[in-house]
Amino acid sequence: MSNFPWLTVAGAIPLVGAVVIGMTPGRSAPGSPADRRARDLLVKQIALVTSLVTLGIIIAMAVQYNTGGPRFQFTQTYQWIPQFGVHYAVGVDGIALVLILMSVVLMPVVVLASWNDVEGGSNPAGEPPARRSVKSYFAMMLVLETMMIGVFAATDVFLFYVFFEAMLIPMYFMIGSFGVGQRQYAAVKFLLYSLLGGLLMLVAVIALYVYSTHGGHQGTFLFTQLSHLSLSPTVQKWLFLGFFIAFAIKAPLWPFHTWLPDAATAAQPGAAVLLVGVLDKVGTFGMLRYCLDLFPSGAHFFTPLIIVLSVIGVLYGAVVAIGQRDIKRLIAYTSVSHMGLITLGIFVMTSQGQTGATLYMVNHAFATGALFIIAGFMISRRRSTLISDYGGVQSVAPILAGTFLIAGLASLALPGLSTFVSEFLVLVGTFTRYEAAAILATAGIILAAIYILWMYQRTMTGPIKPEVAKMPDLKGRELWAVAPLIALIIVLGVYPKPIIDIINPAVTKTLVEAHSTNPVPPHPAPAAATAGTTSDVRHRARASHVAQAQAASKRVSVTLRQRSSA
Amino acid sequence: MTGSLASASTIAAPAFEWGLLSPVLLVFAAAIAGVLVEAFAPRTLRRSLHIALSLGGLAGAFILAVWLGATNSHFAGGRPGTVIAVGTVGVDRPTLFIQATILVLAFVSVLLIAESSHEVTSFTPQAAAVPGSAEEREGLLAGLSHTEVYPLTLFAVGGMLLFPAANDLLTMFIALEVLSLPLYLMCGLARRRRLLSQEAAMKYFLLGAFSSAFFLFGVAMLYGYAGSVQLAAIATAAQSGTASATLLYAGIALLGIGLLFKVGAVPFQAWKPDVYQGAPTPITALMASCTLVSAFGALFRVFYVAFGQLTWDWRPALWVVAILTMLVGSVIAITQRDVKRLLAYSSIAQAGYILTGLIAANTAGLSGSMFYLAAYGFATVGAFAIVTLVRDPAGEANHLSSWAGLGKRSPLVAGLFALFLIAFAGIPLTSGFSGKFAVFRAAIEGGALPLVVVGVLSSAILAFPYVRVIVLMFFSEPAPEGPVVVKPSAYTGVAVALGAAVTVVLGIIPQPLLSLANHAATQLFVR
Amino acid sequence: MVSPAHFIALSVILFVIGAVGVLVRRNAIVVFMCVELMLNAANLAFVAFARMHNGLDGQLIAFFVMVVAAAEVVVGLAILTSIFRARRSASVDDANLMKY
Amino acid sequence: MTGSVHSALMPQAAAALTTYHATGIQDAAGLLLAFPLAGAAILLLGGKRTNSWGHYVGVAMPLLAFAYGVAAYVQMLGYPAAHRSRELTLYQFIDVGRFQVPLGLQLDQLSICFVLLITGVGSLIHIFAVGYMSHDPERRRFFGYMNLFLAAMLLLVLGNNYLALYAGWEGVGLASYLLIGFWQYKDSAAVAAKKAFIANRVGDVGLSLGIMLMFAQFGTVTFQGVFAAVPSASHGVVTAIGLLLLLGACGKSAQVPLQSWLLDAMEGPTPVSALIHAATMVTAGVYLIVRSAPIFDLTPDARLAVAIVGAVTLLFGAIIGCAKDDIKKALAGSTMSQIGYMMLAAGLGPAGYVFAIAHLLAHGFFKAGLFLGAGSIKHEMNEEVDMRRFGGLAKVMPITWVTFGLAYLAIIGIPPLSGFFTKDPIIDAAFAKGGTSGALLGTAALIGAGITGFYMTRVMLMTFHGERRWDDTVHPHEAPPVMTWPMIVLAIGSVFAGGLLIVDNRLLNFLGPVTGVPPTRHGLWTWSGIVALALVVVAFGIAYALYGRREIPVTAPAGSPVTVAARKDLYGDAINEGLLMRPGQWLTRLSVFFDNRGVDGLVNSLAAATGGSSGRLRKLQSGFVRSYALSMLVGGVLLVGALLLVRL
Repeated sequence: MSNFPWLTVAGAIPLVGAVVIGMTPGRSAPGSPADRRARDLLVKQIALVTSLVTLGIIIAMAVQYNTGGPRFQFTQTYQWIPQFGVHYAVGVDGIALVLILMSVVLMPVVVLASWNDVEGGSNPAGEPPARRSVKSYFAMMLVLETMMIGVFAATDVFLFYVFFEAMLIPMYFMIGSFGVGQRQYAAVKFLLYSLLGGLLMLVAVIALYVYSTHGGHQGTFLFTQLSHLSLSPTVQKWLFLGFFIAFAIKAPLWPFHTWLPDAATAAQPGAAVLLVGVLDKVGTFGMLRYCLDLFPSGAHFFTPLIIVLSVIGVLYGAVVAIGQRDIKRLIAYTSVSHMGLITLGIFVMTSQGQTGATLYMVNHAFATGALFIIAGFMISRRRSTLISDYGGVQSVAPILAGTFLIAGLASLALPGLSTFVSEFLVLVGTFTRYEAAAILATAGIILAAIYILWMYQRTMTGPIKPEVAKMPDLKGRELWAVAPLIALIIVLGVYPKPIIDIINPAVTKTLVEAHSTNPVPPHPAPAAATAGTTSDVRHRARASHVAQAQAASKRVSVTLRQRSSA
Repeated sequence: MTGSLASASTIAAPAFEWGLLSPVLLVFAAAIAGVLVEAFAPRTLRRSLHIALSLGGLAGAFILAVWLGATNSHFAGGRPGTVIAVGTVGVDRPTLFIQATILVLAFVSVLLIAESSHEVTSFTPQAAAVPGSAEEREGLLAGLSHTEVYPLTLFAVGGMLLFPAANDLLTMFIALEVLSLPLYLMCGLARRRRLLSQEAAMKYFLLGAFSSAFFLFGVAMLYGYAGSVQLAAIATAAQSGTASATLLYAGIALLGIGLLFKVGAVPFQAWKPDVYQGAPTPITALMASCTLVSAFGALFRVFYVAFGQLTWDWRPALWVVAILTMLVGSVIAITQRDVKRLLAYSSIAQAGYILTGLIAANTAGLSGSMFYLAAYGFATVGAFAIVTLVRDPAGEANHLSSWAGLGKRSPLVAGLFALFLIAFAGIPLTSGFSGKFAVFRAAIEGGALPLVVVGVLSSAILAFPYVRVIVLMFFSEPAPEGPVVVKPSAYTGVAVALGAAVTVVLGIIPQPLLSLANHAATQLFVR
Repeated sequence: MVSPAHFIALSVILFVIGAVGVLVRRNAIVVFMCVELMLNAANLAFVAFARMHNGLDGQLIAFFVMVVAAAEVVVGLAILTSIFRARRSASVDDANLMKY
Repeated sequence: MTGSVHSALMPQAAAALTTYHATGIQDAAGLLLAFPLAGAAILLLGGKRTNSWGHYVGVAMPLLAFAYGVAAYVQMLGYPAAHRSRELTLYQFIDVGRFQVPLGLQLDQLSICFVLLITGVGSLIHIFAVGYMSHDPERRRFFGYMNLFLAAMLLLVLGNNYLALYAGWEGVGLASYLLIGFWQYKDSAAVAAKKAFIANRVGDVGLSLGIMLMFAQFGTVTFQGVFAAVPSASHGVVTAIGLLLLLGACGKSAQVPLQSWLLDAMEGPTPVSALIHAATMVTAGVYLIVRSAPIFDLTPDARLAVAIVGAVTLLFGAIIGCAKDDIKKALAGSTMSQIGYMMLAAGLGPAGYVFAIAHLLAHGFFKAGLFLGAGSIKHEMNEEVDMRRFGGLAKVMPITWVTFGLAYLAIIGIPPLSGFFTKDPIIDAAFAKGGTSGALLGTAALIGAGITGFYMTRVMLMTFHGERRWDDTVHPHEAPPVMTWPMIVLAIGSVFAGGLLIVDNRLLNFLGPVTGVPPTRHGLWTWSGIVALALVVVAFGIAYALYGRREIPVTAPAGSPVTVAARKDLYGDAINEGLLMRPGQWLTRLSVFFDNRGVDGLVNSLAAATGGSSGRLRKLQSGFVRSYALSMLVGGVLLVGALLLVRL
């Protein structure tokens, strides 16, 4: 492994891009409208190139990642605020790596998808947003990218917190300045809600530091050192809560979710993708990385509660999604449901659940991102977000409808598409420990079919509504924005192993840190039979099993209930 | 006196360490020189002389303070400093830090006061003229200005420097009056909205006098208890615990009233919104930054030095005060419509956060609070500086509704104001976050975790009014007859730039100042 | 026999009278005088305590306080006069333009 | 019930199941998936460019797959019976802790049956569709979807673990969704497609929970591993797995109570109905049960449930079939009913597995034949499907009449056609089960056979015989050869398949190693077979009396309550609507309301409360300096009091 500061460089590039954009002549500079358009185009091109370069660097880094290597790789540690034991410390484990990959993949897509949004391209009523500065929109987007990389790469709790909170500001302006509809209300709600959670976390962050100084140690925020801190169970509970509430709001977990539909509806599609695709994941990532690792006994204490909330979220989000009339709101509520599954997967404390949850974070970003983007393209044509204003789109714009359907099917976790693998892993991981939760959550897949297919039926199929009759199909830039996501959805659905192989070792280490082990099946299959087909000939006599069955039935039957309470 | 007496018994002249007091003395000297300038210099030269004298005096004092801290033998090799002037003044590390902070903030505030643009200047030409009278109009037309402001400011700053340094309560009382009396006057000197200004002066004066009566009575009680007004003597007496405890605790409480009044803690905060609103904005900036620093300095010294052994006795009461201060300040801020009142309530809540540092009762609390005060002081001066720039025909456009759409009219000014608000809200990468982090950390170390939880809840509440201002500035359409942002002279420009730069720098690389504060606080105050 | 406690009691009574006066009187000058009364109550206490402790500090402080009070009067009257000239009223209740 | 009692009663199970690595031709079994998948990819991604030649690709791929299937079958025949189960792993799909899922294929006797059926009948239907869809501008897309279906269906039957099976399972659901809604511009088609998918999803929940339970219990989801471990599990667990699998089967195979989607699924183009909703996909439930034989062998309770579901459905579908005037819906009812027979057979355990598969294969021929015939008619009759507007078509469409008629004779079980051979063993085995349940199940199967005779005769008579009732706007004549030839091939299959499979116990011997061997049957004629045949004859008589001799009104008569109920699918939709949809809508509305007013309302009212308290608190700032002084004094007194109190 080279000593090249991959993460720092990758994180700095978008920031540099933002600065470059900031130095281009602005709207107030003299020139004709054509000059202004040319300047805007330049800004967009800079943003696109910057995000692509970042993507390239992260990919170059990822191929060097050693799945069997140490937990954190590409690490760098420098003192930042020695007074508080704060370091500029970055590094990635498998979980962080895939989330960074996800973020940087989304970014060029979002830039492409947002190409005309500042000019009002996606606004329902057609009027441009209150603020039309192409410069500031794309600059904020790039600043956000820096923070996204930073928040996942930070291995210092303080640094993480800084990115966690600072991310709010660009997103706040992206919603409030460039959004549509009730953008002010949504932006303020988003900011205050997140800030409240963040501040509670701040208390816990500081307390964690204070505890790290006990026993005469030099206090530290370095994750690797904090995770070896021995805290009393009571302390763990409180600190866990401090972190968890912040993450639950961010994720969002039921019942802290109501900011999300408002924010996602008010944001431009591209911003909504970043919001739901990446920012939400910071919450679940935080749970996995910080809540479990730093406060294992706190996590175990609250696990039942969180499982209940997650399951409620899964079903509730889905049911409420079914009842929505607005496309973007509907998609936002599906995310509430999916994020419930992710938290469920994290807190069942099985390697299947957590690997599935991590994979789900990635897949959900792509699937929901594609949904938002394609819905945005559709909205930009018909100038309405109401489902009832559409109908028969498939007949006039088959590619738009087709990609929307694929994204929708990914959202309902159809096998062959990426989300299936993650959803099934979460559910199967849940089932091994909490059957009831798994059964209820699995019922959610029916609801998922209802909300996706009903929306598809009402918008895309049926007789062509006059207003959509002239709707052009996706082309050019739009296709380039959507195609990578669709391709990823399919490829990761068919062959998820490479990414699972990155995630799984990290999850295994997290599980160890969280003092959890996978439940052992009560009646494991003989080793030869479980190993798949790779081993040699296997033989089994049916008759002998009949005898075994007789013996088994005489034993005291171990019921499901007994096991789940054990 | 006769020579024979002198020869009979030599009275040792009291040792008076002029060197260690030089920053304070320089400021007072500059103030007196200012009075002379006011008296003798020709009118055309007066203003320039005053500005040179004030800025020079403050800068010189700052350099002296830094130089003292760096070179004086009382601080060399990690020594804490010393008590000087026959035990009346303590010059120690925290004091020097606080004094230096006050001097820098006062320097920036004087930049605001010195604003030369005719449009922006904040002071009435003739304080004695009746508002709306012909006399006043004449003064305005003649382009007069009240240059007495400069010596008054210097006197106030001198008092502020002495206040946290005072090692006995009498000195502290005198310093309190020296810093307060000029401020009372300056509050009434606003150029526009003079009735408000006069009302502010009267309220501040009456309530200030009222509170100093409490302070003084508290001093009397403590004197009765300890037989001395020296902080160290009181601490010694309290440790031995022989005298009447009633006197002691009544004394602590009464003294506390006077000090808490100055920092604006609930329930002694009522003056703050009215006075901040009515006073000329540069004076508000001076009060919101320097006075707050000074008052907290004194509060820390009294509670750490004199009552340091009694932590467990005064803590519960201060817990209540801190909680009330944080919550009342932030909750009332929500419904404010005037930007200066909003900043006043915000200042009340911020005082609450710093109180948690006091309650921590440890070195981290002191250093964190000192850092917080410096960080907050710069942001607040910057914010008030911007308030002076947003104007309509009637003067400053303080009503928030007229700030709507400012982000479109003047993105730079609105952006800077948003930066200060974000710093007040404590978002990371701004100085406000570093400061909050420092005091809350100390409070948790000091066992005040619940207080910190209240603190963050209050911060979350307080974020709302800030966010609303940002929403108004950036997300709303500008009002058609809205205010304009005037182009200031270099004075205000420098002040804003300094405020913004410090806010950002302390957010990203707080360590140097933190080290300094920590270094200053390691041994607390000398006794 | 008059013990220090009596003096202290008197000073507390005077202090309370002053404080109550601040609350109940409307005329700004009278309010200010009540504050002066509170300061003088403190002075009385200082002197009494000085006797009690057999020191001179308290008496010395009383002089300081008197000087400070005088300075306060100067500033206070200046402010009150200017207000009176503008409003033709010395009632503290009339000055409530700023509230809430 | 304890396992011991029943296992003692169990017929002789398969002696051994040994799995070997696939070699030779079989080692390339991935081609079975690759061919149709490639077809789908070319057609769907290629877009309009492939319009002109796309259907050739669409037909070539199933044919290639069929050819490969035959080759693999031939290779399998070369192995001794105990060595015919072959596996290969394409790649590791999921590898998380104990959850190791290869994308593995299993070529054994059971899956090869399905492979041949799917690719064989599938190829024929594809060929038919070239003609049938020739006027549709979206024919290319149609073939894309059909190829996609084949790929998914082949994955379903080839997967060597339950997760691969599940992937195929949902994949065919998707293809079914796409194809039912192929004419999506019709609201009815779009709604039917969605309904089919959702009803299937209910079943899928069962299947996926079953898989999870297997993993939780056995730590694996491969067939091998699960079957090896299942005997050690408790009876309750095994029954739970069985019932969950049954739920899955009910959804996919349109069994009561998840039957309602199948009739609406006839909105799809007729080749779709033939392939997916008659011959292959809907039989996947039967495949699942039979494939899971080692599980069901251990749980008589779950088996009984399977049999009951099958029996109820076979009557349910048959009754519906009697009342439908839409030829496709009548045939759909018949499909439900016939799959009911298969489920019933599968529910009988080793005594019935083979017969279930035999009936399934024979049904694949004759039902596909019937549907293609119906499609041919519909094609010629301007998309008319109401049999009351048919009549007398035998003269104008002779080939269709013959092929349809042969399939008709096969389905009602006239010897020596297929249905006779494959249906009777099921009825017989049901009675042989013994006890009350056996008698009831057998009786249901017998009655079902009779009703089958009635409704199929009704279809036959109303369509091909009697007066012509179509108007002059249509000019029906025989379909082009590209459509008739597949019908002819299927008709031949309808005639001979049953006999080929049953006589000499061919299928039984072939499948025995996988499914276990039922008790030996003696001779072809059993008393139940004779009774069934008699019932069919009686039913024919009644049908002839009602529809052959009388004028058939063009508008349907009111009919008896039973008829009305049957026309309304025995109120299946009404029940769903009353029990699920309306409460669901109500719940949805309530949840949305609760979310806006409750959860969000709480957040907003918390904010409002803070704002309100701010409004009240600021009133304390009255502007009067004396009140400020009062607050200071009160605060001061409290402070003094508090500090003094602390001391006390």
